[in-house]
Amino acid sequence: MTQTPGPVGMSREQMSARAALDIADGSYVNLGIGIPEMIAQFIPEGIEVILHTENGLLGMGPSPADGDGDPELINAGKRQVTALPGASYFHHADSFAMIRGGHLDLCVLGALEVAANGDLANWSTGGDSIPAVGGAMDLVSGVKAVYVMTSHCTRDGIPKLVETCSYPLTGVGVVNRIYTDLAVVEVGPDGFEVVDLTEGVTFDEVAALTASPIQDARSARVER
Amino acid sequence: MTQTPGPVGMSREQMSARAALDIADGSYVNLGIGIPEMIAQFIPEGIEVILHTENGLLGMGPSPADGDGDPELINAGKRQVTALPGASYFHHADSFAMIRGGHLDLCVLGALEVAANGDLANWSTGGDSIPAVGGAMDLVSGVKAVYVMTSHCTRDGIPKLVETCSYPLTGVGVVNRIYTDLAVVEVGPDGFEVVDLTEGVTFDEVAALTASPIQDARSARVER
Amino acid sequence: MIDKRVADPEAAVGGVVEGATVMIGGFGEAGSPIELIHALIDHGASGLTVVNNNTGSGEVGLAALIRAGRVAKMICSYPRSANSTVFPELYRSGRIELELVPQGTLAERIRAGGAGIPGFYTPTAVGTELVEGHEVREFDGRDHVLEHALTADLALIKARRADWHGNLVYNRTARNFSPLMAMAATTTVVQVAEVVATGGIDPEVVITPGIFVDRVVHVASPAHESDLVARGVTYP
Amino acid sequence: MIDKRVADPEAAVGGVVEGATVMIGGFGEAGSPIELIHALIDHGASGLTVVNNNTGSGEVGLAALIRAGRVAKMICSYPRSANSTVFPELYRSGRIELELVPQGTLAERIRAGGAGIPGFYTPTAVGTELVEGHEVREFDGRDHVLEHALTADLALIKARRADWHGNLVYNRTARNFSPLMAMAATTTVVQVAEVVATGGIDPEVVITPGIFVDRVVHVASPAHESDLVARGVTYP
Repeated sequence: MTQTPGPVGMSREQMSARAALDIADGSYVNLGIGIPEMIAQFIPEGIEVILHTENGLLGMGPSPADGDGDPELINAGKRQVTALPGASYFHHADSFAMIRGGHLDLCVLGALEVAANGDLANWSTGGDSIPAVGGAMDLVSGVKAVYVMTSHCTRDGIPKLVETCSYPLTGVGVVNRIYTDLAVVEVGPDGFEVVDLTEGVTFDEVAALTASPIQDARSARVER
Repeated sequence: MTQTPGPVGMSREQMSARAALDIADGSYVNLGIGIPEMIAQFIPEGIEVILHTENGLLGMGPSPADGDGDPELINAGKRQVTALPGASYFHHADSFAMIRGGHLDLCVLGALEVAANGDLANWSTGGDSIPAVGGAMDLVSGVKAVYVMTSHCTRDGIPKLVETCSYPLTGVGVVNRIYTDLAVVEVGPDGFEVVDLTEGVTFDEVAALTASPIQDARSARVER
Repeated sequence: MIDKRVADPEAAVGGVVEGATVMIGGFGEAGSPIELIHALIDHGASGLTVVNNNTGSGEVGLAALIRAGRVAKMICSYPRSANSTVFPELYRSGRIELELVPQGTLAERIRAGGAGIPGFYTPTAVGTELVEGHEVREFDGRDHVLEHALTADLALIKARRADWHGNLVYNRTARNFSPLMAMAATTTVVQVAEVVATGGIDPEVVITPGIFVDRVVHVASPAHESDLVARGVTYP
Repeated sequence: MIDKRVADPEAAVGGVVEGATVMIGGFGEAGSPIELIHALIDHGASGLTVVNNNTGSGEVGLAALIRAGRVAKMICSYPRSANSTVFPELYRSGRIELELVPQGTLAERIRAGGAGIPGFYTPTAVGTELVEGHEVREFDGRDHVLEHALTADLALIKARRADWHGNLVYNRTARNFSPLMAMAATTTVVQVAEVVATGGIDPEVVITPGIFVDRVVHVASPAHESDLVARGVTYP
């Protein structure tokens, strides 16, 4: 594959900080394993967000100081975490009752592909990899709002925002919004809509790197 | 209606004591509201039986001493009780998971009628009474063994052990054994079988007061 | 900062609308949120569908709500009471509807509503008149009936202690249906005898996590229904 | 007197038969009953169907059981591991079967098995290849799939503390699947770091009531899987 030179997008930290800006005070949120976890570090001062981890903890805090961890206090990515004041532990059926029952306000997940109708593929690249799904299908079917955080294209420059997913689906029509290194994209009734652009990136550049029609909907949005 | 003079049966206390003899050590048991509750007082020394009450307590103890009660520590009959060492509280879904999931060894319930195939009617006399079922249908469908404790006949001398129930059913083919004032009756594959008689009562007397064929199966039973 | 406390029961029940479905915690008087029910009576909403195991006692709490004519339909397992004629009289005269549900099925339907499970199969009540018309399906050679989830607009419950996040612990058998109803209602209101700062409840012993709770109101000395009934109190 | 204590892990796993279905608690290493799994390896039963969220790490615990060839089939949500090649190698060579289940559906199927609910409908995974062939049914205008209960012959779980009746409390996120598995298995065996006399656990904080527990074994200082893996330990 050839590397296509493209616009310079945000770093993972910048993407996380950008996504963190849109999380409402008092929200109950599940952050997916990997880059979405990073959002927790960028919640603005004065905003209280309660983090849920599907392995049985509400009120998840940051990683413990070295040597202070408990191998039985971990997050869904199996990394050691802490519990904040107001936390609670519960078993898996209760944890997924929160998810499936629509009690969580938001989850942010990674993606292999997102389609213009909101289909998400993020659990399997097919082929002979070992299939593993975890809680992703539960999250996308149950949480009130599903955001995706992902690079706009693969390392090989292939667009991840597509007309139809080619990888096995995680959920059908489930994604509400996508935070990429280049733009913030809503999944609207007519497909992708850019609602915010990374500084220095143009709408046309984003459109060129999106494998489905995309609208410029920035006018509908208050400038920040 | 006319009162038929009949054999002299056991008192409620005697019936309770008789039923208590057959409860295995270490059993988890639900005793129905009313007379079956009385069984708890007659569990023989050295036998530990854990009582379940469907409103959320395992390890139920006797009524509290006067003035020691808590109106929020009650049994299914809404009477104040106590909690023994080793007790646990839980919500209704967990309580009925114990029942429906087959975790209780035994329940003992009252009856309006029991049919020869094990059908039980104990929740409604039909007509214009206010219908109320409580947990009876859950208990008979889920508990491993369902015993009934009842007078052999109504106050008017009408047999309660019948060919087919005339009252609305609580459960179909659910009763395993019946403790009456006159006899202990198993519900076998071919219908009722007397396995024990109250002292001074004859098999023929019991058969005459049973509105369905009944076998004498006492020989199959070890004398006590 | 998350703080779900509201000033009083009146504020706690604000916003309930005509014809709403209201789940009310409690088994008999254990766990019955009397002060919240009385606030609901004062509020005035009618045409309610109420989910509770029973129909109240005397002329306070749930029985008073029914007596005030606010309840169009009860969903419960045991509408009889040794000391209340409120429900029976309305029922016999056809002025209140009853959906009678076996107690365990009622609990499981509420849990299902809170857990995003729209329907499930149960062996309970198969072959009885309570499940006439229900779909019957065989699993492992045994008949089961299909039951549907129950949800509500509002849940009124009572707990022993809450923190500002709405984490709850209960008192003994007053727990009963309340943790399930908290999950199944759009808005869950809890009255508690004690409010502690967030962090004041051990995360290992929380029974209802705050995510299921919307409003917390402090009722320091809740009435006991049996006391009120014994003293002949009626509400309002 | 009820006393469910047994002498050691060997006694605790006694009676498991060839081809049994075994639920094993834990999410990653949190709550993994390593000493019981090692006793199961020593016991020798094979052809097992194992239910666990994962497939273990390194060559201890669940990964060691799989590596020893005892597991015919895994039912789990996430069989990949950053530090184990045991499952992938057997899977790629067709020597172990995999039933991949979304994590929440897995939890709910186990709970259903314990609660006497043979089947339920869920929106999870609708339209994905994981539910191909499942019955689809619409509730409130949305598609749902039918899922079936999971039960087991044996559950091996780990808790923090037990009394002689088998009442259990857990440690933080080590709780995960264990309370559900305790309900769903014919025989439930728990290893605990601490055993107290009956009455030594507050009835309000019991997570798994003793009715769901058959055998309690004291393992005072359970190994941590990550420690064993870091030290390159293999079992046996």
